[in-house]
Amino acid sequence: MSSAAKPIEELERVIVRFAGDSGDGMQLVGGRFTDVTAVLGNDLATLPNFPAEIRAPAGTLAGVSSFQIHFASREILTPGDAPNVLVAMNPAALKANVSALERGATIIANEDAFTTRNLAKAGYETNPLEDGSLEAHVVRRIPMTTLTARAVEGMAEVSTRDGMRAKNMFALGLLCWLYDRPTAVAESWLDKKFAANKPALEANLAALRAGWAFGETTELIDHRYTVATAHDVAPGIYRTVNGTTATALGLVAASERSGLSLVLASYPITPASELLHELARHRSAGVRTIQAEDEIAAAGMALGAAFGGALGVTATSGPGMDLKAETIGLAVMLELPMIVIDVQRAGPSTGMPTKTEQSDLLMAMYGRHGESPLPIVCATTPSQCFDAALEAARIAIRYRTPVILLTDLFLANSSEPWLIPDVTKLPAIDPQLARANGSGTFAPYARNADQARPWAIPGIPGLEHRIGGIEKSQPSGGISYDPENHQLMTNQRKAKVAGIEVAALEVDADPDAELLVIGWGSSYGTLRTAVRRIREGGGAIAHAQFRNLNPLPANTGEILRAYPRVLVAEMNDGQLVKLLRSEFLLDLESYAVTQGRPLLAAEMEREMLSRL
Amino acid sequence: MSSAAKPIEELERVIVRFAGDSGDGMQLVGGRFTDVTAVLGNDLATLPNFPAEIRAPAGTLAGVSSFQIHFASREILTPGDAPNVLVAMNPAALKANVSALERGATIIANEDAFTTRNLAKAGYETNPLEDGSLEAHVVRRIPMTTLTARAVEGMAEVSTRDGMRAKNMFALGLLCWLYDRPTAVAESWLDKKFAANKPALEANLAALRAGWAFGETTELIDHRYTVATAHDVAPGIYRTVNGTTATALGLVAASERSGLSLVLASYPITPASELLHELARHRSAGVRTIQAEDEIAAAGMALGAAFGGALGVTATSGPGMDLKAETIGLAVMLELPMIVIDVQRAGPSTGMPTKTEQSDLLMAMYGRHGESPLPIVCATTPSQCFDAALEAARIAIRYRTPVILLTDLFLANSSEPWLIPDVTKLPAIDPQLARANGSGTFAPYARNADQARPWAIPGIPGLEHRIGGIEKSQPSGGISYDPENHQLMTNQRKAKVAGIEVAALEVDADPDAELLVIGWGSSYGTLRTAVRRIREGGGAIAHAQFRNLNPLPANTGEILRAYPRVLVAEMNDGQLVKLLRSEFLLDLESYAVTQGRPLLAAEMEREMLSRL
Amino acid sequence: MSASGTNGAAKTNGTAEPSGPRVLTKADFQSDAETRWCPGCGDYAVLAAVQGFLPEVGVPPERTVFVSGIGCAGRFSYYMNTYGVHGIHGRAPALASGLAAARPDLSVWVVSGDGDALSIGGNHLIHALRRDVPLKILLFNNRIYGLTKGQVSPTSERGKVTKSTPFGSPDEPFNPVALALGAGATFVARTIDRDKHHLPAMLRAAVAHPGAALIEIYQNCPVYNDGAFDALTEKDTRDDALVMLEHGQPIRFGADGKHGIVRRADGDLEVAEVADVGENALLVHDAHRTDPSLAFALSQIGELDGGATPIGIFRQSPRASDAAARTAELSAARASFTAADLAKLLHGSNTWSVGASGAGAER
Amino acid sequence: MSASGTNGAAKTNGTAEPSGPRVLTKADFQSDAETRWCPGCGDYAVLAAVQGFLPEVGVPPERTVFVSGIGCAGRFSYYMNTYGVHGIHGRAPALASGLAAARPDLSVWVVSGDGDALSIGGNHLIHALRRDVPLKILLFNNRIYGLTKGQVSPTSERGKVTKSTPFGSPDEPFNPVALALGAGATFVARTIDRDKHHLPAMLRAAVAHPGAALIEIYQNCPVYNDGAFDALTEKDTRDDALVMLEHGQPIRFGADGKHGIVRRADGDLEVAEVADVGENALLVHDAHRTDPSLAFALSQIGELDGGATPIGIFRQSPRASDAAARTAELSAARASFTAADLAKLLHGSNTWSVGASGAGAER
Ligand SMILES: Cc1ncc(C[n+]2csc(CCOP(=O)(O)OP(=O)(O)O)c2C)c(N)n1
Ligand SMILES: Cc1ncc(C[n+]2csc(CCOP(=O)(O)OP(=O)(O)O)c2C)c(N)n1
Ligand code: SF4
Ligand code: SF4
Ligand SMILES: [Mg+2]
Ligand SMILES: [Mg+2]
Repeated sequence: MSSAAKPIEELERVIVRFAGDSGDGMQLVGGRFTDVTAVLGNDLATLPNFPAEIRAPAGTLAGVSSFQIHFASREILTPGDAPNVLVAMNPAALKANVSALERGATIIANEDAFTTRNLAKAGYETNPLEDGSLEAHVVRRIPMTTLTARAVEGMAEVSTRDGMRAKNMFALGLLCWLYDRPTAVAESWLDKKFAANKPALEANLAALRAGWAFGETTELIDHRYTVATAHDVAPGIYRTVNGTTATALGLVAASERSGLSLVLASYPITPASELLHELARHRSAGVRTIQAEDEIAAAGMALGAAFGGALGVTATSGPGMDLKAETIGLAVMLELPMIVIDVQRAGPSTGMPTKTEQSDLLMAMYGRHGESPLPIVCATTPSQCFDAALEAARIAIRYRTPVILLTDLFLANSSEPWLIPDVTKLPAIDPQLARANGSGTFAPYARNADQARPWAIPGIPGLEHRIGGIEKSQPSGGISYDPENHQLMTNQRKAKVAGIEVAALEVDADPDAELLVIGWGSSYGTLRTAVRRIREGGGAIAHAQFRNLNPLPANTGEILRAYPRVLVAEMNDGQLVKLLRSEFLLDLESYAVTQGRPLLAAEMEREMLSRL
Repeated sequence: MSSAAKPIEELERVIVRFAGDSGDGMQLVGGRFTDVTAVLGNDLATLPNFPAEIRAPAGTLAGVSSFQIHFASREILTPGDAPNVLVAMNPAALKANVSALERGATIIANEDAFTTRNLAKAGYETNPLEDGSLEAHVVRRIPMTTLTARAVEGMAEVSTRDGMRAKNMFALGLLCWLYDRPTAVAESWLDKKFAANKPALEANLAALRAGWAFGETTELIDHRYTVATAHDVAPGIYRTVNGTTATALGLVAASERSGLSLVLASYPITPASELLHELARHRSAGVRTIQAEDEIAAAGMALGAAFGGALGVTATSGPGMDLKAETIGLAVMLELPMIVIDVQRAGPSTGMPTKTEQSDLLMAMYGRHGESPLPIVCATTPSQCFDAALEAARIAIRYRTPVILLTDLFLANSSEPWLIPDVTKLPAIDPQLARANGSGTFAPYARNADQARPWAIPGIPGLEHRIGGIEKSQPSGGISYDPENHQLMTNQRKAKVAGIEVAALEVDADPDAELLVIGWGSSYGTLRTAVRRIREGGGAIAHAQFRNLNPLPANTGEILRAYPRVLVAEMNDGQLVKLLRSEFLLDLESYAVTQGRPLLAAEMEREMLSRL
Repeated sequence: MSASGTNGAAKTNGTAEPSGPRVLTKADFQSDAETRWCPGCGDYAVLAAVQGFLPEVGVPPERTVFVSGIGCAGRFSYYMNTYGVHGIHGRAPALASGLAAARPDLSVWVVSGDGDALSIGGNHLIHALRRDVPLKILLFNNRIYGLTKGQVSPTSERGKVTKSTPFGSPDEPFNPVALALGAGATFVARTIDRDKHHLPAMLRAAVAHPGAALIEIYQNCPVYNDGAFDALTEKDTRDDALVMLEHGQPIRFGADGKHGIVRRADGDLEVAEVADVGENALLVHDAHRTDPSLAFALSQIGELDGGATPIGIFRQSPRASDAAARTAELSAARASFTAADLAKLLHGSNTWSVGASGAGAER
Repeated sequence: MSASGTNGAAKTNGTAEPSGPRVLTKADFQSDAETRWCPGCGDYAVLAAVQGFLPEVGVPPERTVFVSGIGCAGRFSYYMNTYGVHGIHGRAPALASGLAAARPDLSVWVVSGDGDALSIGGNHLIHALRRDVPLKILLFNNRIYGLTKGQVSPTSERGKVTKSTPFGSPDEPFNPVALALGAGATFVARTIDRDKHHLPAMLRAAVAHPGAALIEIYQNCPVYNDGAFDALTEKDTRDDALVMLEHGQPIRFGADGKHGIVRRADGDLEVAEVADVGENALLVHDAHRTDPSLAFALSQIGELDGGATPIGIFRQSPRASDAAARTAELSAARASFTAADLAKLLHGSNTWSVGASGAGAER
């Protein structure tokens, strides 16, 4: 396929959102468009949005599925706020997404789907393509269904159904043409996917090419765009990953680096289930996954595995965290390594399971009875989930403690390019397992300089010992109800966590900045983008993002005190700000949103501006 | 029994501790001594201390059980720090308790029990009654076993075993004589208790009288003491209650006052089990108790009962709270009344189940995923548990919300006199159940001025409705994933709790006080006692005790800001102080102890003094 | 994207109290919430069957409560125009037990899935059965996790490839009927979503049962486990695959009733050809026995040979119980409990009074 | 009051690795923690039996792990000089399952009480049995909550007066053997704390079983439920009350074996007089059947007539399983997983490289 004669305009960045019915294959189109964009060397970020229902009635609002991709010739950090182009495969997709568009955005609508029946299902009284309600936008009406049908017409073995299903490939072909991206990667993906189903392969390829060809020939669209390779990107080998995959790979890497085997025990829950699915496939890395009967059992299994010398991991989302609390408390008492991953979603209770939020921080800190401190790590971007998982493992193993790793639904589902690390340069994690000492006594609660106790795993004669959830005397580990000992152990458990070495908080600051914006976890990209825009507008500002939430980096207080105004932005009701206020007694400002969605760059830019 | 000729000295207050083996009946003796003291009109406070083991080997340290009573002719507030008299029924009892004594305290030892074998079991190498190690104390060696045996000798049907077991009554008789208290109430208690077992009754009465007579005749003890009726006590009818009984009665009172039936679903756990035991007996008040299969079920049952229009209550201790978290979150979402009682014990994990602590406050605040605020009430003294339970019910019912009531092991087990309230003056609680409105629509999430929603209980045609843990639109209650609606509901749930009317914080302040001491819950008595001592010593000081922890009383900030120094004292690692610092940005000082024991008046006096 | 519904809001009939004898119809039990299951989901058939059946019971919507767990099946409660609670995952039996204890006057139903009832909620289920709480429990068994998009469930067959078991499930499934019998259930039945006659018959029997009644409903999930029960429903196989249990009847199935169940010499049950063993050798079903052993043995048919699966009532043996009497007694006690009684209770057995002067303690 | 022990500390033998074939003794399994049960508690006898039996298995203490729950029984792990975890209430099977998955080389035991295993921990127990996790599970059934001082348990008999049921328990108890069989347990036995011969025999059989083995141990709690099993242990009653199940043997009991168990015409089991029915009519016990129905029927004896209670192995029917193979495969995979493999994994299937200039994307 060669590009045609229409003029090509160069853009710095573009946001495209594909939207259709759950059955329309929008996630698939989005994924393929991501592939072709990634190999072009654009920076990119993507965000899928699934319907809450499994399969809501076709054509309804509840059934709309979408996929947004933001790609650019310079570093970008979020999937973008407002799409430049919305591909709407049916009226419901249009209705559910049109409010996200700014004036002047383009809508590419599959006009075949705008039937009276579909309009009614979407709750439209008149056809928006015709009633003038979209006049703020550039609307391209394209009969994709018909054109796809025509493309596969006459193909011997292609069923009408296969033909119809291929209309998403038509859209892909058209968008590839529009943004000047060769379809080779998508084609070879189709080759693999439909290796066993030639007719489907043919239909899809035909549709893809038809979409491209339509772009070249149609008079509806008169010019194309291109986005050049990103040049501010570090050299190396890249792939795209979403947060789920990156977390999984980080855990496997921790297993390899530490020499421990990885045991993940989990109970399905949206959006954490995907991690179970992903790790279950890594049989060749010796990963053991167990779908436990519930979250309590999952935590217990991870902890039992840790007692046996494995890297014990359990992953869940909010409601499951509630259930694991008692076992996490036991892990605090046993002082064994264990990783608890909370892929946060919008709460409370069942809440909005398919929406994102950062509202489990205080639960991670305090969600267990008694004084039971533990380290908390969070991930800032989809690919950084890899590092965060490694960091959680490092802390858990070195300090013999359960660690809570906070990610969220947005990170889990969102993708970005990832500079694949050189594995030989990843830090080794020495588990320093206890060895037989021949001395005749073994004290399971003797502490080292890190305040950590020995990890003595079954199999070693001479190290037999019993531990449990009752307060124990130091260093023998025997049951103790002694008041002073309880005070000592309480202090030591606290000191151990407080003394964990974590990286200093980095500030990205203009020299004369008066406002510091603080975030944690997945708001990283949004905040950096907003900060960049402020700077582009000539403003001076500082930004810092927490990756370690307990303990906080040692320089936190110093940094907070260095700015007259500090704004803490969170996707919750102000949880980090509570911790920071209590710790540093500073009148920090809070911008806290609970709308089940990521913060938006424009919104944060506005908030920052209003405080400059 | 008439009192003899020995001189009687008047004291203002006395602390007696009875200590013996678990099998020695020390709790029983303590209880009876409390009865005879209460009817004399002394103010009093008691504290039992049970061994952690069910029945550790007789004679060992682990098997020691004790009961302390503090009684006085003026208001007292704690069971006292250091006993004036220790009754030690065996060497282990002496060893386990002697360190609590100050110089000059009296030890009344059952010398018969100081056999070589018992000494060895207690870990004594030499007999402390003889080796001079007790010379700081006044030691009275009394062969109680022999004297009891002699008293029951020849009683036809009394077995040796019954005789031996009665030696605790000998001790009681002796102490009654020593402190000049008529034994009538104890005798009638024995009458009732042993109505069906005449020989045991006779043996016990004989031992009791023998103890008294021994006092009258022995040359070992040459004078007696008396403690006059307390005069600073409000008039009225009194009984003694411990926190468990007071809580139970408060719940029954709330049931009567509200017209709702009381359903307690609970799973046994020390020290909360007693509340289940206690309420299970109140069949005549229509109380339904269910021993659930676990704490999760217990919470679910209480909530299910609440949906049905009952006053649903569940009670537990730390580990059980962890397990109830998810259900409590559901209750937050359903906005139904429910009372969750946490009788705190020393954590984390299994911790020290028979020791007290206040370390579940932050869990009560934040121990659930998502933004799920709820009111927290705490009890300050054993008898005040009655009011606290009523307060929890009032808030739960009026505001349609789960309420966490924090008590602790110390409150649960400790007793004090209680001025029985006039039931007709207890405030009525109108549940304002929704009534059929005939309008054809019922909106389960329409809110009233309190931001509370209607409580529509099954049985009323026209009010059929479905509610659940998924975010719901206001006011219809339908499932909603709408971002703005989620924000609205989050805000409203927060505003509802924040807007709960609670009594102002009272300060007991000297006009020129510079130091404010703040406590919450069961440290009330200790802090007031210490404050009183400071005042007696001429110091100026202020004290306030929280009964409502969420929301905090409206005047909290004002009060905190009124003092240059504020000390927050807690039996934890500083939990309330974290909340207050975060809320008010004041550099409050913290005195936080985790030793599984109540704060002591002397210790607090020292802390206060050091800050004056 | 946002969506909002009106599931929680009540559809009311305008009048607060019905006048005269009320004739209930299916519509009385249909809420106006839009059903949100996938097209073709077996849940629709069960919903229709339950809504169609309930008028016959005569308990009006306002005295009926559906308590459900989380899962596709858990959505059920939204679609019933009764009182309803959509609880949390696995806990519906606990919520319902509390409700039933507080309100013995209500008809309380539990709706749960195979994951909800048997994985996370297994403990509550077996305890509700043991206690014989008067709940009617509908267990929608599609042998898969539907709502979370296709993981293995405790009823998934061994070797099953799902998202969470890409190399096949290593575990033996539960047999829900056997588990319930092991827990002491007094009423256990099995039926199929699509069977418009059999399903209501099971509901009818469950309602007539005074204690806990568990109905396992084989339910097709066309999205994640399509055709799991096809053998039992498809024309060409069902005759040989489906064994209909009827109390008092010899157990016979297949075209022209050519197969039957007989007791082997060693006491175990097995499928035999009637032609071989003779009609008289056939086992006569007896759901009413106190001893659950026969019901248990029948539950093993199908599990072991894979060929034939019984549906119907395995056990229906009410347990003598004083629960109703206890409940009635408590309700009466509560109703007659006055402020004066409260005062007496507060006083307990040991009081003393302090005069206005603070002196003069007396008993 | 304070107390501190040394339960957690290891008693070691001074030498790190034994040289030559090691002869294990009872002492090798005794920790030096002071036992803290009440005098006369049945737990002592079980402890002694287990410690006495283990040397015979040949697995040394360092490869043996006892995982226990909370309760008096839960203290067990402190007294064994093996590796041990005293977990949280009800969760021992979960901890142990994780351990067994991670470390198939260990011998993992679970110790639990009737409340721990059947009330709060019921779900984990039935799932461990369903999954046939290779755990040896000792269920100390004293029909009461010991550690929390005397509340009703799920095995307490109906009407039992306890602290939490002052007017008698309203609930039917679980039959642990029946529950386990309902859950699909492959090995289920029952024995008695005091029986010095029978208890080790059950342990022996459990150890020989490849999957999950549940042993219900009737255990006397002299403090809160004294004499619960006296009928089975006291001289004057035990002959008529105790039915000893032995695989392959006719089931016969009573003085001179005068009673026996027979199958009634309707298939149910019942106790009969041998004199009346003749020796040949006696049921021959068969613990090895794939079909658990006979075992289940036997579990109902005693429950129904109260007169005679079987002890012994109800079921011992190993299930074919690829679990061990899967586990071995994973262990081998992990052992051979190198940094290079990790690098390959990180790369996945779709990469592109960015040159030093940032340009030149290629695939
Ligand atoms: C505590 C908790 N854990 C996990 C989940 C996620 N979850 C929702 S439904 C479900 C299982 C659904 O399977 P099933 O019960 O068989 O119902 P179905 O969807 O098949 O009808 C799970 C694991 C949850 N909501 N809460
Ligand atoms: C989560 C939790 N709930 C409750 C308890 C309190 N608890 C400790 S042991 C126990 C039950 C003991 O009974 P059982 O399991 O029969 O053991 P036994 O003491 O009789 O050996 C309970 C309820 C606890 N420790 N943790
Ligand atoms: S996923 Fe399956 S069970 Fe759930 S609604 Fe869809 S078809 Fe029904
Ligand atoms: S309470 Fe019972 S079970 Fe517990 S140690 Fe004492 S006798 Fe044994
Ligand atoms: Mg299912
Ligand atoms: Mg027990």
